Amino acid sequence: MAKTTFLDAIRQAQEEELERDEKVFMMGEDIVCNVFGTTTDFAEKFGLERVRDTPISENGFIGAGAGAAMVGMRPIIDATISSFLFPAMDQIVSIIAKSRYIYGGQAKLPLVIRSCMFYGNSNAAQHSDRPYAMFMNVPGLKIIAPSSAYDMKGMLKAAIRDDDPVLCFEDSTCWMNKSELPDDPDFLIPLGKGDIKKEGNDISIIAVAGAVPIALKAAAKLEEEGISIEVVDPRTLVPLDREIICNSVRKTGRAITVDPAHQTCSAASEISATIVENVFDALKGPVLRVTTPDTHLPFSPDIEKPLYPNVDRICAAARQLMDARQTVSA
Amino acid sequence: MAKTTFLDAIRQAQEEELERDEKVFMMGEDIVCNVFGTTTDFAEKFGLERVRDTPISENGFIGAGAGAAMVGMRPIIDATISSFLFPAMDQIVSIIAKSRYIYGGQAKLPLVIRSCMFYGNSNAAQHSDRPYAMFMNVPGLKIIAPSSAYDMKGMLKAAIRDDDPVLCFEDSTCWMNKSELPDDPDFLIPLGKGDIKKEGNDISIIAVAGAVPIALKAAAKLEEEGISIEVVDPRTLVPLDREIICNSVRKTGRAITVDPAHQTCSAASEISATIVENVFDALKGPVLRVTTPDTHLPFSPDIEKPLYPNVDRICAAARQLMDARQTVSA
Amino acid sequence: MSQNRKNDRDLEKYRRMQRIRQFEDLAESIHAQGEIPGALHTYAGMEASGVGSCMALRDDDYMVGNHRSHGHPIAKGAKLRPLMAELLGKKTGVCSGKGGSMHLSDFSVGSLGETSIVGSGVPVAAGAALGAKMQGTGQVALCFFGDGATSEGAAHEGMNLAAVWKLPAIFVCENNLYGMSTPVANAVPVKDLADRAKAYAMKSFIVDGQDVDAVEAAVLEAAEYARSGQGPVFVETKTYRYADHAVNMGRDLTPRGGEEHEWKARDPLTLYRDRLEEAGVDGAMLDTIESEIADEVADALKFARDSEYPQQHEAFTDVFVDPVPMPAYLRA
Amino acid sequence: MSQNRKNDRDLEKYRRMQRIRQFEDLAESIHAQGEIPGALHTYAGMEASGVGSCMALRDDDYMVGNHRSHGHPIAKGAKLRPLMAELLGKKTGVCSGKGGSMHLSDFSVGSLGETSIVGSGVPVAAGAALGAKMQGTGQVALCFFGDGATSEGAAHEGMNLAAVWKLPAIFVCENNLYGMSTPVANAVPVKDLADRAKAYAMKSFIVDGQDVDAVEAAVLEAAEYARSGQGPVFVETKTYRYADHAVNMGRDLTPRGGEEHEWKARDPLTLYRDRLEEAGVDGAMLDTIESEIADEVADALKFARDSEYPQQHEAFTDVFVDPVPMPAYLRA
Ligand SMILES: Cc1ncc(C[n+]2csc(CCOP(=O)(O)OP(=O)(O)O)c2C)c(N)n1
Ligand SMILES: Cc1ncc(C[n+]2csc(CCOP(=O)(O)OP(=O)(O)O)c2C)c(N)n1
Ligand SMILES: [Mg+2]
Ligand SMILES: [Mg+2]
Repeated sequence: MAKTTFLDAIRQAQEEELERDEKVFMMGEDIVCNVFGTTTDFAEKFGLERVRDTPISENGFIGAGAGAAMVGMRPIIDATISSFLFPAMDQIVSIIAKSRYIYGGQAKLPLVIRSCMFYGNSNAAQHSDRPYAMFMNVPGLKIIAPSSAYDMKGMLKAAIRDDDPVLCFEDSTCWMNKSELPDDPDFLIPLGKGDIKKEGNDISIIAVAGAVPIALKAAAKLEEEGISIEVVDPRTLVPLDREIICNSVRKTGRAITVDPAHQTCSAASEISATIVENVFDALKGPVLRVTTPDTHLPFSPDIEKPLYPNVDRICAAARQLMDARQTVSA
Repeated sequence: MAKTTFLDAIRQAQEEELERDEKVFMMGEDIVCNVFGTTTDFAEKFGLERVRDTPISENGFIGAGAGAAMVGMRPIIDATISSFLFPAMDQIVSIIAKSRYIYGGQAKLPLVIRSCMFYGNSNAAQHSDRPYAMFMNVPGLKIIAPSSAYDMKGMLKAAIRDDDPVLCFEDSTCWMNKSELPDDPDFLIPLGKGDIKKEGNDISIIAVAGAVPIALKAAAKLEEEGISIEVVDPRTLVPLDREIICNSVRKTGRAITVDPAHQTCSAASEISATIVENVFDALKGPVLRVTTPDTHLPFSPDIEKPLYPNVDRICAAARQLMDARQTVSA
Repeated sequence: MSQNRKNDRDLEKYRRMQRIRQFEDLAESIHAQGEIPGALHTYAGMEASGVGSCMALRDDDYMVGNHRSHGHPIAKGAKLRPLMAELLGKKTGVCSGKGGSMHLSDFSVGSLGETSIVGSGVPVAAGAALGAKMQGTGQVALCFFGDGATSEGAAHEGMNLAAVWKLPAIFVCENNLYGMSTPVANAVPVKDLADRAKAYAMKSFIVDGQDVDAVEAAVLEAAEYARSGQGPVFVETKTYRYADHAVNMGRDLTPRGGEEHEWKARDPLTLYRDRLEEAGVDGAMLDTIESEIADEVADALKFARDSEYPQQHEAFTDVFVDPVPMPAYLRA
Repeated sequence: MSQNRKNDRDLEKYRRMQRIRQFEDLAESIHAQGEIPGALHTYAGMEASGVGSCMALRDDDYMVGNHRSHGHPIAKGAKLRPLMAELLGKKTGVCSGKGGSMHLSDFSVGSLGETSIVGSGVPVAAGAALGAKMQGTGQVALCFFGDGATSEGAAHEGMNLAAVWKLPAIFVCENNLYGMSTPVANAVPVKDLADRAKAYAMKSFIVDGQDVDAVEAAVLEAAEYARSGQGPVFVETKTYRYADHAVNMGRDLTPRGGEEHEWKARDPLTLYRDRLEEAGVDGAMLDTIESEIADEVADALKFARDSEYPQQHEAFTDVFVDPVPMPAYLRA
């Protein structure tokens, strides 16, 4: 079977769902021209009614997605780069996350907001955000952050069919990753289920989005050093599969959380807190975080790239955990 | 000395700084009419040039604060209720937090954005946000969340004099709390320094904003049961005084983080992650979180109020920590 | 329209305006006594704006409103019991007690939200209009918002989108001269709010918001225009709120300039009653309507009072379609 | 103005336009070779809009721009070395290598940011105008933004605020017919972007954006109006960008409709050179200017190439006034 890229998995998922259900439609800035390759020929195939270029007004068209969803449509909204979610924050938080609740269940908001995370390529601070943690603090939003083409396709299709609003964060560092994809037009990966990307016994590495492939590389390297790593990919951040994480740490007794986002109040922090709260007795050492430090992302390439989690940093953390003395300075 | 409320401490801090420095000015919706009592007679005293009612356009006037600050002014922006920061998210994150950095230090943004946190009084989900954790995930924003009138005054004055942007979150449950305040017009509490609100030996309770007074009540009750509690108030959330937190836990060996905000990716989670990462060896049990569960805030009073941290929940967590068996189910 | 049908329709307008006024008067008084928690923004004085607008709509047309949320659903035909129960935070409330005074949205009459973040309803209404257009239902979506809301970016973006896409939307700007304490002239640089529509080359009307017939006529024309695919319409209703921004706050935040007397002299209910009587409607019939409404409102309050409060676990439903787990400490 | 001073000024306009064009041509070519990281949005074709606007300003007037950030600071008089060094990510760059192509903001010429979030500069400019007004300096703040940006809420809110407060601001909307791939007619419901100003009762001008004198005259009048306290002004410059939205992307995203030839036939540099020569300026003098600029640009590139890259610890300065700590793993 041919392998498909993460980017093409997005395209396929959308195309199949647009074909399956006429209530599904897409809108976003410059989607007709297919900037990143996730809407190839969509305008031709589905027409400009269902593939809509919007004015540059994220709060407006993302909010319009809510209204359309409330009257029976199933919008897929392409917000381009996740930094552009900030202008739309109010509609996402106050309307999309809360409408079903404040109206006591009268509203249903089946919509997907896609955005990619650009970082590591000199996009500078205003285009290098990975803001999923901010949305994790808001109830009412499902959040997915797949790391492989396989997960991407199955989860995006599930998200489009889900009756709740789903934010889909697409890590651009995964765009070219390839998987074999099943042919089944109903290939779905249920939201809320994590995945063990690699089994192991000594340390659980819980990695998020673009950190997963890096964690897998680190695991291979550590394996050579005789350290057996289990790599857990939550895949969905809300609802978070705390059970798969806790079960893994119960087994290994050691945990590292890896997240390409800024450290403070990150998904990595949440996972660490979950572990220490729930499986403390199993812990043989601290839960370490490998994240991006709390500085902005500079343009200049040589000082940008080292800021993100990488194989060396993960390996260093793993070795530290396997050592006898296990404290880190504050 | 007469005691002053938290609300009046805000007023005093602003009034003194408006008097001291003519570059300081205020803007916000309906501040002239002094809705909550933090701007009493300001329009008369300082004139409508320096006390400006704005159109209802948070992104616009908060962004204008950035522009005014860049040209030498020192705005205090009253955003009323913290839920109204969402429409202004883009100016706060993309402009205010990042401008100094992306321009390589050419810009300086001395401004304060105040907002109060309304919750616990049937304000319903769209007016019950406590979103500081979202902003903690964004580098470039200092964040304060004082819990007493004393801290409020000293920290707000320090924030107004600070050359970086500061978000000031004012917990409405603290509004009527009173302290004796020093007369000194230069009474300042440095940002970034936590405070031990009560010393103790068995458990460190690290509490945020409105959770501090509740933690102190719980501590008093637990003391009667023979459990000695140390209450740590970080006061500033960015930069977070990780040292005072870790030192306290090094001493007590047990920790509870208490935060009135939603649990996932909360300040409480960050503090827990910090503890387990840095002082694991000292820990005698899990780090427990007492927070608001990840649901929206309902209007109906009887089902809203129990959602917030309270004395009973803190006491239960403390007793659990002092027990022999210390695991919690996931 | 036959005289009979016109009569029925006119009486219905009067009935709905009365329903709003009496509902608001009662709500204000029980709020003062602490029976309604939270803030209460009443619609008294603005009845003609809401009722005129909604009477011009089809039953299945959509409507989005704002924090001043009681009048809109009543104008659109909502039953009072679930609305009053909502104000009291009861399980039988239209939002199951989760929304309260700022969110009296009744989806059964086509309401898609009364949202308390100023300006935030506008994109939602544009989206509902888009959904109607794509599904070819012929419905329109009407959005109520205030003068103050026009300064919000959300309002701008929503109206711009509707104009670019020629969506069947009607934007009813209820200009009641103030946003909270702020006179419209201090917050808005244009004389007429309808001037905002020029930024979108959008058709607009300015209408006497105290005159329910005038509002109805304007919105009827707007609805026809929008429904026929020509694009959205902006309707400014010049009106006035009688009470403070929110009631029972201890002091009136609104710095009235003496204009309140003029406006009260043109009370929409009185104006309309006079017009009906002049047109030959029997005053006794109108009295009957008023007392029927009084009964309805009293019945709604009784229903609300007799209803149960929601249970703790209900705080965990409707976050998503499936309930989220309730923590153990609340199960006790 | 004496003929000499007018001459100097005219030559300076030509010089700045040449500086932009040659800077952009060079930047595009070294970007193609991979010497500039990230995306590059060039200003070629739009020189008259930037230069005409900035030449109408005082040196100490403020300016805010957008992602298409190279032309604005050059138009305002910035030196080329720090700009080119910034494109290469060097420590000597105007933003110390932290901003890059979308942020060539030179505060020494009054620039207060070139921000890459569409529309986000408008509130900042309003705020700078407010600061100038409150400090009584007589400065104005000019904001450049595109046709596409006018759909953003931020632009609406910033302009509304400036209008309500009568701030000394000039909003220059550079209408280059497209926002990325989207023709203006698909994104904006008005024919002229200047119609947006009507929502704020704001004075507005529409000007030929290829004619540097016309732009200068309009902005001069706008600046005088704004400076005198009468309020902000909206200036639409009708112009055109030659290259794709961002250069060297492998394919042109912009679905040109054949209009590019017409626009290139009215190239702002050629138009102006012709006008100067017609007015008697010696062609040889203009040639000299062009070759001086070529040297300047080459010198800037040499400077940039010879400069050092920032060091890792510099990624941790300028988050706040005081540096934030650099983690141990980066210290190696
Ligand atoms: C985004 C936002 N900002 C501020 C508020 C606080 N607020 C509630 S109503 C109101 C005034 C609204 O004025 P207008 O739109 O004219 O409606 P009116 O109350 O006059 O009917 C304000 C400022 C809010 N709810 N949301
Ligand atoms: C908030 C936001 N949305 C989208 C983008 C992506 N984007 C960058 S430039 C651009 C087009 C801008 O068009 P216009 O304002 O006309 O300026 P031009 O590029 O034509 O000079 C878009 C959509 C962005 N940077 N910021
Ligand atoms: Mg109003
Ligand atoms: Mg453009």
